[in-house]
Amino acid sequence: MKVYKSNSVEETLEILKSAPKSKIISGGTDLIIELRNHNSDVDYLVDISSIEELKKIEKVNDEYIIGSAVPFSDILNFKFPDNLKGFVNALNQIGSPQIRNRGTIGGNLANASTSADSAPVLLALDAKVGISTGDFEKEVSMTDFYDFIGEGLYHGIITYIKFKEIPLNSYLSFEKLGYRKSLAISKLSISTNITLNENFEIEKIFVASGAIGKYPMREYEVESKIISQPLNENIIQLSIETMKEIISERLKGRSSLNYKLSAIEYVLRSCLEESIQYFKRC
Amino acid sequence: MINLKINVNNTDYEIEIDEEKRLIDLLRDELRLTGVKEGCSEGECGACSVILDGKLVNSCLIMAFQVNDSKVVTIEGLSEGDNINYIQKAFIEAGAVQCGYCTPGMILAAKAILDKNPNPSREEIRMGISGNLCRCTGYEKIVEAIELAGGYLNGTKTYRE
Amino acid sequence: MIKRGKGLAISYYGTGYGNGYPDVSNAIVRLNKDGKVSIFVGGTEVGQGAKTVFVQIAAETLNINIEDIILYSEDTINTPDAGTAAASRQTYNTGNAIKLACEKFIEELKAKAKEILNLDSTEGLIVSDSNVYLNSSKNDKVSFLEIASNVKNGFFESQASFTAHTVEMDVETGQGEPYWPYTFSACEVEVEVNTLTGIVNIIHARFAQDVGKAVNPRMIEGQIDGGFYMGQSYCLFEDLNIVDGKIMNNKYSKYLLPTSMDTIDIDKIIIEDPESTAPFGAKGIGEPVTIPVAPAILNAIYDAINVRINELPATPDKIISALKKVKSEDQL
Amino acid sequence: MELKHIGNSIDRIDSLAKVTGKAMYPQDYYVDNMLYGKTLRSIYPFAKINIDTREAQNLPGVIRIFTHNDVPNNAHGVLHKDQLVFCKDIVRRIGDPIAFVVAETEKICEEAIEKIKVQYEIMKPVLDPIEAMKEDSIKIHGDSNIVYHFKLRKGDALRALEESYFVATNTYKTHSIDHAFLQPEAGIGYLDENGNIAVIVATQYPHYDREEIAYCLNLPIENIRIINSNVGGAFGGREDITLQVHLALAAKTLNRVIKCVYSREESFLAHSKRHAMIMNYSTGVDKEGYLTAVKAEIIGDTGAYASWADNVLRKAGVHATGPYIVPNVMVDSYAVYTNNPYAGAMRGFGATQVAVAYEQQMDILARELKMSPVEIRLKNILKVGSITSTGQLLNNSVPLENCLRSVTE
Repeated sequence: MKVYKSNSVEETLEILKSAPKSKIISGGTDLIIELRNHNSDVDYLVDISSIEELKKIEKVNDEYIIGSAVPFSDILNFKFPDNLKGFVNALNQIGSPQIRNRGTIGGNLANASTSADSAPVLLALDAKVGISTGDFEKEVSMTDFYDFIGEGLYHGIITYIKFKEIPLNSYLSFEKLGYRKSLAISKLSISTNITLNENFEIEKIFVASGAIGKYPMREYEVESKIISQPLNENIIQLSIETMKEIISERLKGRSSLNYKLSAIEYVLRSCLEESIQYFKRC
Repeated sequence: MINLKINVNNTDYEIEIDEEKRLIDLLRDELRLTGVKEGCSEGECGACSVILDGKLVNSCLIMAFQVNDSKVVTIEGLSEGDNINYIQKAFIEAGAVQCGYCTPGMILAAKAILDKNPNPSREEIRMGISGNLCRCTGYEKIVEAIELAGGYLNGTKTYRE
Repeated sequence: MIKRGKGLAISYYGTGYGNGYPDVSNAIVRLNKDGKVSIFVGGTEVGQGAKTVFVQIAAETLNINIEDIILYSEDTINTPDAGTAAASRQTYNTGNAIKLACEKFIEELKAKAKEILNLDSTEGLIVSDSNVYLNSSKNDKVSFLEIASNVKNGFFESQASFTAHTVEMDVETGQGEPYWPYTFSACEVEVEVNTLTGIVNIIHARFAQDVGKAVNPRMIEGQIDGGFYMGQSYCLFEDLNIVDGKIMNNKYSKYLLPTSMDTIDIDKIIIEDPESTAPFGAKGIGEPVTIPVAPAILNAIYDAINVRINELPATPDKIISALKKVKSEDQL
Repeated sequence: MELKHIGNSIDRIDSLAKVTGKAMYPQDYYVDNMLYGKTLRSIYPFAKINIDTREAQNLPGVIRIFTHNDVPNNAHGVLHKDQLVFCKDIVRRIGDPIAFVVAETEKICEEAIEKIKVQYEIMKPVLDPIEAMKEDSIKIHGDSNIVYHFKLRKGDALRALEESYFVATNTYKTHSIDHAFLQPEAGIGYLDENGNIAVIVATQYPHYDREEIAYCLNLPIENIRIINSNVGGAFGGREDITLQVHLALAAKTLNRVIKCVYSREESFLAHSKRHAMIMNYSTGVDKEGYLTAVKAEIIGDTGAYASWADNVLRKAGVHATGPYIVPNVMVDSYAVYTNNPYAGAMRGFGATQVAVAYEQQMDILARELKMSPVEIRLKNILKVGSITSTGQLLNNSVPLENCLRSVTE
């Protein structure tokens, strides 16, 4: 196996193109396990963890731009406003302190795991993912991201993730269910991003889920059912019923179905109630 | 084979190492710093924890070539001979050690907590060591030890004679 | 959604292999050239604190400082067989063997002191702080160091063996005296059960452990903490998931052990009631501290949600399906 | 008597070495030019095997591949010598050792293991202990799968149950778990300065390991030396032989230093487990809440090998009635072979499993009688002068009531 510590995106892309069995490594918290289990056929490892342009986190105007190689703990050191608490919560629940110190937001997305903790919040924030290959540079919406990369990201790298700040009448929440309070793989997660109008009706809504499908995804059906409605107990119930129907369909025949049908009620309710709490405070 | 430069416990090394080796292999097999323990090889148990450029990491989940030009602290770097540091002292005094296999990683996790905050709450301590598994102690005495070490650090506690 | 419940369990545990199986520990005590004392014993330190307990028992019996004892317990080349570090038997069995060896050693020291001090009897000699004194006159004394320098050939040492008293039970009725001593425990926990996610949080726990006599209270607390942890983990977390003879959860990422955020501080109560056959009354507690934890949690879960979990582990998904089952039975 | 050292929370005498990282566990020993060893294990729970090591043996860097042919007495086990150092023609569980490759590096060991050809003729495994107990079941060892049957009889339990005010009848099942000690098995084998075989290992019982090695290699025990390094947790999982004989055999044959370190996954395969148990309980009580009888049938799945099965199921049987005075008792406990991972000692040794049953039974009885859990226990607990279910008089330290009151008051 060859290894190389890359200094720039261009250099990285060149290697990826010339070495078909090459693979990107940054935090390594997933890849090294894969290598050890011989699940990955790799003959060239390219380390992007020292590429400066991928390690920046900044706010430009109303947009947060996070380099793909920024470890979670560095993102968590950045100050986010109160109404983005869901983003902070999601990142805080990834793996363990050690994993958060190494694992990167780009890596979390690139391996396309349905349990990736950062994905639901990024979906709910309608984030954009910057992707570079030798041939093109493209900004892909999170909602299209998984279709775009298919089974994996070949010959290209994620360079940044960006999302807009949300107005004060909006709130992002996140709830994850794991069997442990640390080192927990998500069994089920939900993120909601709700904007209320002055009549306390839902003006804008994003609902995203993790671990109830092949990839993390937007839950459009729930969104369409509750948009323009007042955020109250009835709507919480309606959301839960709708999510249950979705899960019944999506996980049909799976042994985990019954459990997730029950747990979704708690997870989704927690997100919505936390949002209500925020709006009450405002 | 590749060459890399690394500073471990304040000593500079230039090492030739196999591309496939991880940081833990470098520390144990090459430098014989066997206080770095391997328990699971997948970043779950934290026994291999070291401090890399100021951050607590699992040395089993980092490739050796990635740490070129880096600074690493292992458990061996905390004491000189029997002259142990305040965290190690607190671990002994609080009875936080049983089989001892998680201990080096735990002490480094404690250092990472206390380097940031000399006055952590028990919750913050539990959070800070939540990437380190211990099969013997149930963690309580470890939490107590780190609290005690915090006391030594911020001056609210003095060393036992 | 969140239901609270309390659960209690008590238990007992018979120490040792039992049933008349030879349960033997051996120990050797030797005087070193420098006046310090070496203990040779093949009992294993697995983390439970055996080495420290051995040294404390020896120091107490010999009435000398901890620092003046050197323990050898690692190499079969120089240690006598002290049985396995299991069945909670090291403190009791090996502790007794060390105590017996030390008592013999004291007699040997006195005999040697009598010789050196030209006394006509060992009566009135006491051993304290690495010296042998004549009780009536503190000037008539000889130090361990001096005794050591008087040893011409071979070692100045004593050896003892302890065999626990157990009797083979009747094959047809099981009547008999299979173990000795018995150790008692009690545990009460309070839990919160989330009826939607099935997650059980222990919010309060009290554990009382009979120890006979506490050799090292802080180490006993450590054992209680660890025993509780293992019981909690057995009950709520660990699952090998064996399918067709294959362990599916064969790594830490799948075989879940509780983290520091899944455990709580435990109220620990050490109950002393010295056992007369034990070294200074001390019983072994390594295993007893695990036993009542799982049933206490299960009883608390029932108290919270009125559902009996008859099959371990009580993982969240099991609790949810048990709740569902009860619900559908209620509707019938 | 005034005590000077007993009762003092002195610092552990091994803690200085442990907090500085100086405490050596077997994997921490490194010797120049040492060889590495790795075990080839069965991937099927029950199969006839045929093994061909020729191609692997020719791999550059492979020093020697050990199989059953190399072991003078190919049998070990703490109670029954039913385990093999290397399986010969049959494997009885996933993880059974088949060969031990010694090579210059760990990587070469792995490559060699890939190249050893094992032909498996797969047989239908016996996985359910209740099935295994049946007369017509396939037998895993000898002519019965029941390794051990313990009987406890006191009074007339059947009649007493019939006459009881209330009887709780329930089945409890506990699962098999792993000790999951943090330090995976590892060891070093070499010949010491006197030519004796030395094995550095983390074990619960060095003198037993010495005896087993001596027996398997047909050598006097004086020629075997076990150096018990620091032990990274055990909990019962280091009572059986794992790599000790492999290392001793390799050291003796090759006169080299051989190191072997198990991965976490191999550790799960290599050592014993806690016995899974099926416990059928009937517990009777009178109107006042005094226990009248306990009838229990306890089936322990010991997997492919017995290890401590007899003692575990005996301890389960003896403790089956809990710390209570029970006038009528009928307990049958069985240890049963299956093709599951083998079970042996684990913290509590059978007494842990039965508490799951008898203490839930007590709560069920209390609720039926509308008594508090404390009240029903206080009525029945063992005290000084009590007689246990095996007829043993408790005449010494029995502070159970004190324990119970301490946690509830």
